[in-house]
Order: sequence, then C-alpha cells, then structure tokens
Amino acid sequence: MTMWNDGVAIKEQVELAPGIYRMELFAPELVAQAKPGQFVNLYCRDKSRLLPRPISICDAIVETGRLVLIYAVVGKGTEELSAMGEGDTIRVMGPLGNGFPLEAATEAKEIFLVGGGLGMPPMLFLAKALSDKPLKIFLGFRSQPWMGQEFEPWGEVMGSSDDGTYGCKGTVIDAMNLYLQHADLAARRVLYACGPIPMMRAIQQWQQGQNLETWFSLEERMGCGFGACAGCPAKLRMPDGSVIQKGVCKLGPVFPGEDVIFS
Amino acid sequence: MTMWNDGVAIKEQVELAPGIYRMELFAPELVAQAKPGQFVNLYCRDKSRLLPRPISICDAIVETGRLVLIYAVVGKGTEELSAMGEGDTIRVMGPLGNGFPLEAATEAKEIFLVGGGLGMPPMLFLAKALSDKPLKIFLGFRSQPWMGQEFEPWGEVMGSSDDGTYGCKGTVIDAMNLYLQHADLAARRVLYACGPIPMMRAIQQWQQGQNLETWFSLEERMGCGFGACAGCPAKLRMPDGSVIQKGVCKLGPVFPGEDVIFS
Amino acid sequence: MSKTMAVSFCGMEMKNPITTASGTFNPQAHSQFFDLNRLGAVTVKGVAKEPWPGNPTPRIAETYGGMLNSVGLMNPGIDAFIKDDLEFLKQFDTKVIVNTAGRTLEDYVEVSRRLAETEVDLVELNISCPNVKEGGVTFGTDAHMVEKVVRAVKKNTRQPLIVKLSPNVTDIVEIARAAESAGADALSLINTLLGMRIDVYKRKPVLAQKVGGFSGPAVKPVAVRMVYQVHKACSIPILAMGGIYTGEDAAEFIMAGATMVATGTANLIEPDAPVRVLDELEAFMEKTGVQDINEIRGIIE
Amino acid sequence: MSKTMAVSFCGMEMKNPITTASGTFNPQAHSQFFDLNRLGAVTVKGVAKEPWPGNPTPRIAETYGGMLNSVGLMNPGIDAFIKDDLEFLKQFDTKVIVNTAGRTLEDYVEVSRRLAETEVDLVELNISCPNVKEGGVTFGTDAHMVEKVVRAVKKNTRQPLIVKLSPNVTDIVEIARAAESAGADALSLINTLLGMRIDVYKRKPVLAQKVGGFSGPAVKPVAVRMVYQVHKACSIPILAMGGIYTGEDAAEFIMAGATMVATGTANLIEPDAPVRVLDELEAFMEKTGVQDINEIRGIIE
Ligand SMILES: Cc1cc2nc3c(=O)[nH]c(=O)nc-3n(C[C@H](O)[C@H](O)[C@H](O)COP(=O)(O)OP(=O)(O)OC[C@H]3O[C@@H](n4cnc5c(N)ncnc54)[C@H](O)[C@@H]3O)c2cc1C
Ligand SMILES: Cc1cc2nc3c(=O)[nH]c(=O)nc-3n(C[C@H](O)[C@H](O)[C@H](O)COP(=O)(O)OP(=O)(O)OC[C@H]3O[C@@H](n4cnc5c(N)ncnc54)[C@H](O)[C@@H]3O)c2cc1C
Ligand SMILES: Cc1cc2nc3c(=O)[nH]c(=O)nc-3n(C[C@H](O)[C@H](O)[C@H](O)COP(=O)(O)O)c2cc1C
Ligand SMILES: Cc1cc2nc3c(=O)[nH]c(=O)nc-3n(C[C@H](O)[C@H](O)[C@H](O)COP(=O)(O)O)c2cc1C
Ligand code: FES
Ligand code: FES
Repeated sequence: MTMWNDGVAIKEQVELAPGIYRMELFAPELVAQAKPGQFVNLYCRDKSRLLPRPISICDAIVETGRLVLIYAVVGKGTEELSAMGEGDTIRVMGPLGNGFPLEAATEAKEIFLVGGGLGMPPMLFLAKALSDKPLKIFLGFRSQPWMGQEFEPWGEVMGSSDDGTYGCKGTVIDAMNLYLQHADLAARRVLYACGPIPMMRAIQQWQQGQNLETWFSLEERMGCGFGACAGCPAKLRMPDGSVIQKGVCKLGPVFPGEDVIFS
Repeated sequence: MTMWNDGVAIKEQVELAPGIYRMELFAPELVAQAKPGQFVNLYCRDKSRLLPRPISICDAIVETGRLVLIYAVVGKGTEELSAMGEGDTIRVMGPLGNGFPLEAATEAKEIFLVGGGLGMPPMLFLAKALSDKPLKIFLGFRSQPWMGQEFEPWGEVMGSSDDGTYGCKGTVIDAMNLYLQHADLAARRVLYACGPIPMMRAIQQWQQGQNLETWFSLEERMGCGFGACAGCPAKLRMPDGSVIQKGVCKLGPVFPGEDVIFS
Repeated sequence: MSKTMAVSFCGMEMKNPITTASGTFNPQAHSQFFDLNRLGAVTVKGVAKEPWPGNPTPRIAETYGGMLNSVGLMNPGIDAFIKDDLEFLKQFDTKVIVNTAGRTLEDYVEVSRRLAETEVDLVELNISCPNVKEGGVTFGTDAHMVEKVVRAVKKNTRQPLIVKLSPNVTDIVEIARAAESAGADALSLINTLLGMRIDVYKRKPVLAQKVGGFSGPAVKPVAVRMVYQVHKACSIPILAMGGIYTGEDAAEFIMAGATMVATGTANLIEPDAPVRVLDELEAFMEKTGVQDINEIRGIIE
Repeated sequence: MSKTMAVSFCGMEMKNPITTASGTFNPQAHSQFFDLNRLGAVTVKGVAKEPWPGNPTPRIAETYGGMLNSVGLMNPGIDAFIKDDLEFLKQFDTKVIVNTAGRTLEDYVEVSRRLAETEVDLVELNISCPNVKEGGVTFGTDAHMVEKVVRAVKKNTRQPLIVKLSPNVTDIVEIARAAESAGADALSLINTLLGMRIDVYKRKPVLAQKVGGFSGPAVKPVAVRMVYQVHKACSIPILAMGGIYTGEDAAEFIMAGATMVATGTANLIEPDAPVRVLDELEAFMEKTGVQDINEIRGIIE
C-alpha cells in the first residue's frame, strides 16, 4: 500500500556538503514497506509549486521508523526543502516504484553496486539489503566525496573521482576495470546502478560481451509518481527488436540495463 | 517614506475571539511614522497568493517599536497569517494611506469615534492620538464584544450590539441617539468612523441636518496599496454635484463622509 | 448533513456531479487511494483505435501554480482499453465516460463504433488536444471543422456524445454553438491551454515537444469565464474542468453553469482529490444552506 | 561583473532590456521605491484623448498565482497626462513608452497626434484591453481590424509604434503578421487573458464587471509560447511581458525571442521588481557566462 501523509515529521536535517542535504523523517508505516530502489514523493509547502519532488530512499530503518533521504538543491523546490528542519512537517507519498530486483542477486558470484553523484544514496539501502552477498561497491564523484564510509560495513568500497581526489582518478568504469584486472572475468555477476545518464550509458556499452546482468535505476520528470499521468515512460528495446514504453514511476524506476534506450 | 521589509518579526499573536486575532510585530521604523487611520500591507508566504492583505494599524507603540494589528480570518490569506506566531517573520509594507485628519478635531466641542466590527481596531490608535480631546467612543458589535476595555483610558465608551449582549441593544446609531438625548445638539461635533458599509451609510443619512463633520475610513479590493494600479477608487460627490474618483489606498482610506458615494 | 447531490446529465442520473478529467485519472492507480464508487462518473484517458506511443520525454513541466504536459495521447488502443481498463471498471457502480482521440475523422468514427458495442455510458470526443499534430486541436479551433467532426461522430455513437472544447480560441461561444448545432449532447471545457517553458540553464524548452498543454489551478479563471460564457449561449449541459482543487472551486463552476465538474491536475497531486472535492462541496452546501446541488447551477447572472 | 545590457529597440538604444508593463507602474508611486534611471524604459498606463472613469469596483481579484483586473483603462486623459506624468518623467534618463487607449479608430489617431508633439520616445498601441466594450480588444482579435487600425495610427504617429497584442486569440501569429504588415515597428505581448472569478458565498462574480484581465506568474507559460511563436514568424522586435517575476523569467523571454521585457503584476506586489529583475538578469548572465545580453536573444530553436 502506498502511504500518503500530510504531516510527516522531519527529525533531522544536515548539510553534508555544499548544497547536499540529508533529511530524516519519521514515517514508520512507510519504512516498514520500503524496498531498495523505491522512492518517495515530497511536496512543497508553497503551493505555487504543485508537482512532486521524487527522491530515492537512501535508508529505511525499521527499528526507529526513520526514513533517510539525501538530495541536492537544484531548484526552488529542493531549496524550500533544505530550509526545513526538526519540528517541521512535510507531505510525503510512498514507497513508490518497484525498486531493485533482489532475487537477481541470488545466483551471482559477485554483485556490483554502482553509484554516481546523486544516484549514490539509494545504493546504500540496497547495500544493506544485500550485505550477506559478496558486494563490490563502486562510488563515483566529481571531486570531494560527501558519502562513502556509510557503505563500508556492507561491502568492499572502491571510489573514483574525475580529479583523483577520491579513489582512482576517472570514472566508475575505470574503477571497475581496475578491480577486474585481478578478478575472474568469467564469473557470473549482477550489477545494480544509479547515476547520471552518461554513466549508465557508459556501463551499457562496457557490459557488452561480459557475463553481466545489469539493472539501472532511471529518472524522469514526473507528474504524479504513481502511474496516473503517463508522463514518465522509459523506452525499452525488447529481445525481438521492438520498442516498448514503461512508466518509470510505477513499473520502474529500475529496468534491465541492456534494454534501456537512452535518447 | 513607505517601508517595505521582507523580514518583520512577529512578536506575539493571540486569538481574541473565535476567528479574530491580534498580532504584534516589531517594526520600529514603520511605527515611528505611523498615523491613525493608516494601514499596512501584509503578504502571504505561500506564493500562490500574491496580492497584499491590507490591515489597519490598531496601534503603533513608539517606545517598543511594536505594531499592533487586529484582524479576522475570512479567507485563505488571513488563515495563513493566523497560523503564524512568535519567531516567524512576514513581509510588510507601510504605513500606507493618509489616515484620519487630526486637525479636523481641533475646533470641535466633542469628538465621536465610531467603530463597527472589524472597523474598530483603527479607532484605538485614533483614540490615543486624540485622548486630550473630549472623546465619545461608540463601539458596535453583533453580539459578544472582543474589544472595548482598551478604549476606556482615552474617552467615554458607549457600546451597542445587535442582540443587546453588550451596551445598548441596536446599532451605533441607536447608541449615539441615546447619548444625544442629554447633549447639546447644536454643539460642533466631528465624527470619525470605520466599519461595515451599512453602518457608514446609516451614519451618512443620520448626520443630515446636524452640526456634524464626518470622516469615513473605507475599504476596497486592492492590487497594490500604494497608488500604482488604479484598482481602488472611491467615488466622491463634489459640492458642484460632479463625481470624482480618488484612490482609497493612496488618497484615502479616509474621506469626508458626506462626499462618499456608496454603490 | 445528507444533501441531494444527484444530477441528471444527458438524461442519465449521476450520483453526484463529480468526475475525473481525462488523462489525469488511472482507474487502477487511483483505486488504491479512494473508492471509485463514490464518484458520479469516472472519465478515462483518451483512447484511439490503435495504440499511440505519445511524445518523447520530458513530457511534464511544472509552472507557477500549474503544469505543462505533452503526453500526446499515449494510449494502448481501443482493444487493450476494452480488455483492461473497461474490464476493471465493471466492478464499480459509477458511470464511465470514455475520452476518444483521433488523427482523422475516420479515426474518431471508428473508435465511436467500437465503443458503441461496449457498456460505456458516455463518450467524450476530444477535438482539443494541443499535443498531437494532426487531429486533436486542429479539429477543435475552427467552427466549421467542429461541426463536421461532431456530425460524423454523432451518427456513429450509440452513447450520449460530449464534445470537449479547446480554450485556445478567440471565441469559445462560436465553437460551442457549432458543436451544439451539430448534435453534441453535452460540452466539456476546458481542455488545456497551450503553453511553453524554457530551461534557461540548458537553453532549451523543458518539454521535448517544446510546447504542451497547460493545466492546474493557475488556469481556473480562464475556465470559469468560458463555462460562464458557454452556459449563457448554449442549452446543452456542461461538464466543467480547469484548475478545480477544492469544493469551493467545484461550486464556482456549478454556479457558472456546469452540471458536472471534473478534477484534473489535482488528481495527480492529491490522489484522492475527487472525493475530497466531493466532501468539501457537500460541506459548502451545508455551510451556505443549499439542500440540493441543482439549486445553485447557473445562478450567476 | 559589468555585463553589456544595452539593446537596440526600434532603432533606439536602451540601457538595458527592462521596462514596466503598462498599467502596473505609476511614475510617482514607484519612484519612491527605486531609481527610475536604472531602467531601459518606463511604460506608463494607457492614456486616451479624454479622461476615462474606468469600471465600477471591485476591480481587482486575486487568483491562484495571479490576479484579475477590470480597471478599464481609467485614465486622466492626454492633457492631464502630459502635464503631470510626462512632466514628472522629464527628470529621468530613461526612455518613455506611452500606452494609448481608444474606443474608436479616430480616438487612437487623435492620441497619437497629440503624442507626436511631445518628447515621448515610443508609442504602444493597446488594441487588446479586455476591459472596455468598444475599442480595445475588439480591434485586437481580428486580423483585418488589426491591419486597419495599425495602418491608420502609424500614419499619425511620429514615434516608433509598438502594437500590443491580445492573447485571447486562436492564432497569435496571424494577428502579429497583420500588425507587422500594417507597419508596426515592434510588437508587445501579451496583454491580459480574459478571466473570471466567482465569490461562491456572495453568489456573484468578484469583479463588478464580471470578467477581467488575468495576469501574473500564472500566465507565463502562455506568454512564453506566444513570444516564441511570434518571434519565429515575424521580424520586428518584441517587447515581452506576462508573469515576469525573476531574472530567470526575463531570460526565458529573451531566449524565446524578446528584445525587451516588462514586469507587470510583479510591480504591484514588489514595488522594486523591475530593478530586482534587472539585477537578477545580470547575475544570471554572470552565472552562465553570458557577456552581452544580445547573445542569448532567440536562441531557442
Ligand atoms: C525516481 C527519482 C529519484 C530521485 N532521487 C533523487 C535523490 O535521491 N536525490 C536527489 O538529489 N535527487 C533525486 N532525484 C531528482 C530530484 O527529483 C530533482 O532534483 C528534484 O525534483 C528537483 O526539484 P527542484 O524543485 O529543486 O527543481 P526544479 O527544477 O525547480 O523542479 C521543477 C520540476 O522539475 C522536476 N525535476 C527537476 N529535476 C528533476 C530530475 N532530475 N528528475 C525528475 N524530476 C525533476 C521537479 O520534480 C519539479 O516538478 C530523483 C528523481 C527521480 C525521478
Ligand atoms: C484599508 C483596509 C484596511 C483593512 N483593515 C482591516 C483590519 O484592520 N482588520 C481586518 O480584519 N480586516 C481589515 N481589512 C480587510 C482585510 O484586508 C481582508 O479581510 C483580507 O485582505 C482578507 O484576506 P483573505 O486572504 O483572508 O481573504 P480572501 O477573500 O481569500 O482574499 C482574496 C483577496 O481579496 C482581498 N480582500 C478580501 N476581503 C477584502 C476586504 N474586505 N477588503 C479589501 N480586500 C479584501 C484580499 O486582500 C485578497 O487580495 C482592511 C481592508 C482595507 C482595504
Ligand atoms: C497529464 C495530462 C493528460 C491529459 N490527457 C488528456 C486526454 O487524453 N484527453 C483529454 O481530453 N484531455 C486530457 N487532458 C486535459 C484534462 O482532461 C483537463 O481538461 C485539463 O487538464 C484541465 O483541467 P485541470 O486544470 O483540472 O487539469 C490531460 C491533462 C493532463 C494534465
Ligand atoms: C492593473 C493592471 C492594469 C493594466 N492596464 C493596462 C493598460 O492600461 N494598457 C495595457 O496595454 N495593458 C495593461 N495591463 C496589462 C499589462 O501591461 C500586461 O500586459 C499584463 O498584465 C501581463 O503582464 P504581467 O503578467 O507581468 O502582469 C494592465 C495590467 C494590470 C494588472
Ligand atoms: S509520473 Fe505520472 S505516470 Fe509516472
Ligand atoms: S490598490 Fe493599487 S492604486 Fe490603490
């Protein structure tokens, strides 16, 4: 059941890095149902801004009922969110979407989690859920990291950054190649990724010929977030070559990486 | 100079009666200039509501820099205001308008202040300003009063209410007639009034043939409140019979009572 | 309180005047959030004779107090629609209004014929979608074309025919009269205004399609004005929409002359908007002493 | 930062592209709040050959993200205007644009003739006011009428002639082309949309005049779309307005093709809006590496 609540309490908000915030909400019912890769809709208080702000679930802590979100201020809506703090309440809908297929990891010899930029937060929740599996976690930043240590309890973390400030210099692809130099290339792997389109497009090319199953979490502009407006289709190429569309909000945001058509 | 400040601090807000609020703001510069009968524009935080909410100055206390406003919740804007409290800030423009002509009171033998309903608050500021004069203060309510005692230090207060709960049963006209039974009818009087249109229309009729100069404070829907949009004309009949228009916000809100044409 | 909410629309008894605006309501998605039985009718997304893929993304943009969409009548085609949505809706006791899309006159006729074989209660002919190049709005902005399309479709429609009008016209009354004279049983208005938003940082339109349909609370003043004008000029009933968000908004349109009203954009933001609006409308009647909703229809002079 | 903000408009050099929209700016009232010298131009309220009393009150209503007005071109007449406003404006170093109103073709011609004798820099012909019965919008929604009026006025106008267009039309491009072909030197758009609001408690329209002109941030998507369409179709410069509230809004219209932009409703709510928008526009240029405002005009394809 999707929850929809007007008065969700903000328990904490901190600025992790300039313009990047971590918000904790108290939402026990929502948290109880949340799965990695799902997202929530946040709504602005200022009613000149009506559409939802979809934000991925970074963590959902059943014991405390806490929902953790990490987001960047990119426009007026996220600016408004960033000005809120403990004691404020906010309208939240969720969990939304299907999230990452955890079953896919069952048979794999190794699991890659790849997060780039603001695609990183949802990988934390996924890392926790798959922590009993052999996780290799690749995190890509432009420069200074604002996240990373949180992942260490759950798997081996390998960083990368455009300028070499964090981990290897280059992209997550470089980091993965580096790792694979000393690994069994033939082993069955599953890769879950969330990040900017160029990163995912690069992974899609890179995966060709590898024994690798990929799952990408996509973003799209949304009107509703729950499957009512037909605003958010992803284009997918089917095995027979035909192209179909599936709503990112309801049938995604995670899709088989090879099928995704980036426009 | 009209002040225009985005961050005026709310110092106190109390609900005087169901749906009627008294708000104190800290606005020393504005307060220093304020005159009775002037008003301020309050602006909503929620930017789906753009136009100003004009509210009369109920009191402006120079010593403390406090601006006192009393208003009723009638729609979404005043509802929003009523939810604010100490620690919140609000955008305020003012003082606006010309206010009551105090000079008019100089020669008069007796001064009537007449306030009806939400027209009462500005009469308090006026009462204080004219407290050295012989003030007769007529306050009209529907039923239970939510103001009245504040006026007592400044003049003789005579109440009225539609149902007789407060003062004489009837309107301010009845209260004035009652008072005049034992007064010198020929004496020169000045009357300042603010209240609902039916009250002011009644005063206008009632004043005919009396030695009475009246000043009415009017309301009109406003687009700007400072004379820029031509949205708020009052219609006035000139001695020569012609009809002219004057902006309530800039040239009012107070006009000679006999001249006002109520549509 | 228990007010009389039932209205008669095209000779059909509706439980209450509230329905959903086409394209902003998905039976399965919304039924998670409220009981569809409570609505006078549900109106579903525009359906064409074949599946349409719609326009490229981004298809959605936010604007001040409203939104733009360029979904472009993406739909699964009439066959899938009958199999899925219509089948799903059978379990509910509410009237079903189906919005139809087409690129040519023949397209519209074909969908109407197919719908004639179904239990659908009313057909809403969308000749006003700003998001498709052929058909859609080109039919809806010229009075002669409106007459032609409506006449042809009417002949092939078993159900009462509602014609949905575009607000992007100089004279809405002229268009409304054309539809009425061609046999429309009712009029729906307004469809979306045509709008655009530019991302000044990316230096390109936010929508891939550049322009899109503008809806939401921001557009309400235009919608109220048009409903008022059309009500004065025509005698067929009106299904009104355009920015309805509260019970008072619904009352505003009914006072302007609407028999039924639909929540649109509101359904995307508050998924139970239709029933909230219904409850608020009833509360408004209670507060203002209206016993029967039919008392206030068109009372504005 | 120091950016090149100057633009050339109708052969005239403007300090910067910012002006005020007619009817939302009063020279004396606004000069309390900011230095008028900072603006590229100021545009003053529509003036007619004689004083007009305007419409009955209420003339103003708030709407979601916008407002309605039915001021109805209340104005003191050309004589008083020349004596008061124009005299007052002489002290400032900014171009003066005068908006003209009329009920008949002759009215417009007459005002233009009178203005020809003054130092006014540009004339903006308002054939698009929705608030007057005769003249105003009736001239502005029919391409033939537009041509006729513009041609006649142009002949009698010494200054460059800007023609202000109504958005309440099916095809803005057709109207814009008519004005251009009749000799307009520039186009202003958009004037207000036609809107209505009903007070459901009083059961009557909020405006005494029932309908009024709808403006403010809510209408911006319609305005951007029209400026974009007209810029693609015409070659005379555009003075754009409709919901501009921020520097980014100004940039949006310039990218859509406007040479100058005006703040309207914003001036009523934040009296220093024009200079705030100017500062924000300069900051936007700094942030996105634009040296000269002319670089970004019409860059949207
Ligand atoms: C499934 C999903 C998960 C996301 N998870 C995160 C996350 O965990 N952390 C994070 O920082 N960001 C995330 N985003 C992006 C985030 O939704 C946008 O950055 C945010 O909505 C911007 O809002 P704004 O008001 O600040 O920006 P504005 O540009 O002012 O927003 C205007 C409109 O565009 C929409 N919009 C703007 N950017 C995007 C975008 N990139 N994707 C979708 N809609 C957008 C807004 O929702 C709003 O409707 C996610 C997006 C999606 C679709
Ligand atoms: C000069 C002046 C002084 C005033 N002083 C007081 C006062 O001291 N105390 C008090 O309670 N009220 C006063 N009012 C009335 C007060 O401005 C309105 O009650 C208030 O604006 C309503 O806002 P709302 O958002 O709650 O109502 P809504 O009806 O939602 O407001 C919608 C719009 O209509 C305008 N509006 C609504 N009612 C009025 C009205 N009666 N007069 C003018 N504009 C209106 C609002 O400003 C807003 O722009 C005064 C009005 C004027 C013109
Ligand atoms: C996302 C979206 C999709 C729409 N699709 C359709 C459609 O398929 N057919 C149609 O006639 N109208 C469609 N509309 C228009 C709405 O039905 C309605 O007329 C319009 O949005 C105005 O109402 P509102 O302001 O309440 O949204 C759509 C609107 C939106 C926002
Ligand atoms: C109160 C008011 C009065 C106006 N008077 C005029 C006028 O006299 N002449 C004119 O051409 N436009 C007039 N307009 C229209 C504005 O100039 C402008 O075109 C319109 O408001 C859109 O811009 P905005 O959304 O920024 O306000 C008026 C608008 C308002 C709000
Ligand atoms: S955002 Fe509405 S269907 Fe996905
Ligand atoms: S409210 Fe704008 S001139 Fe008075």
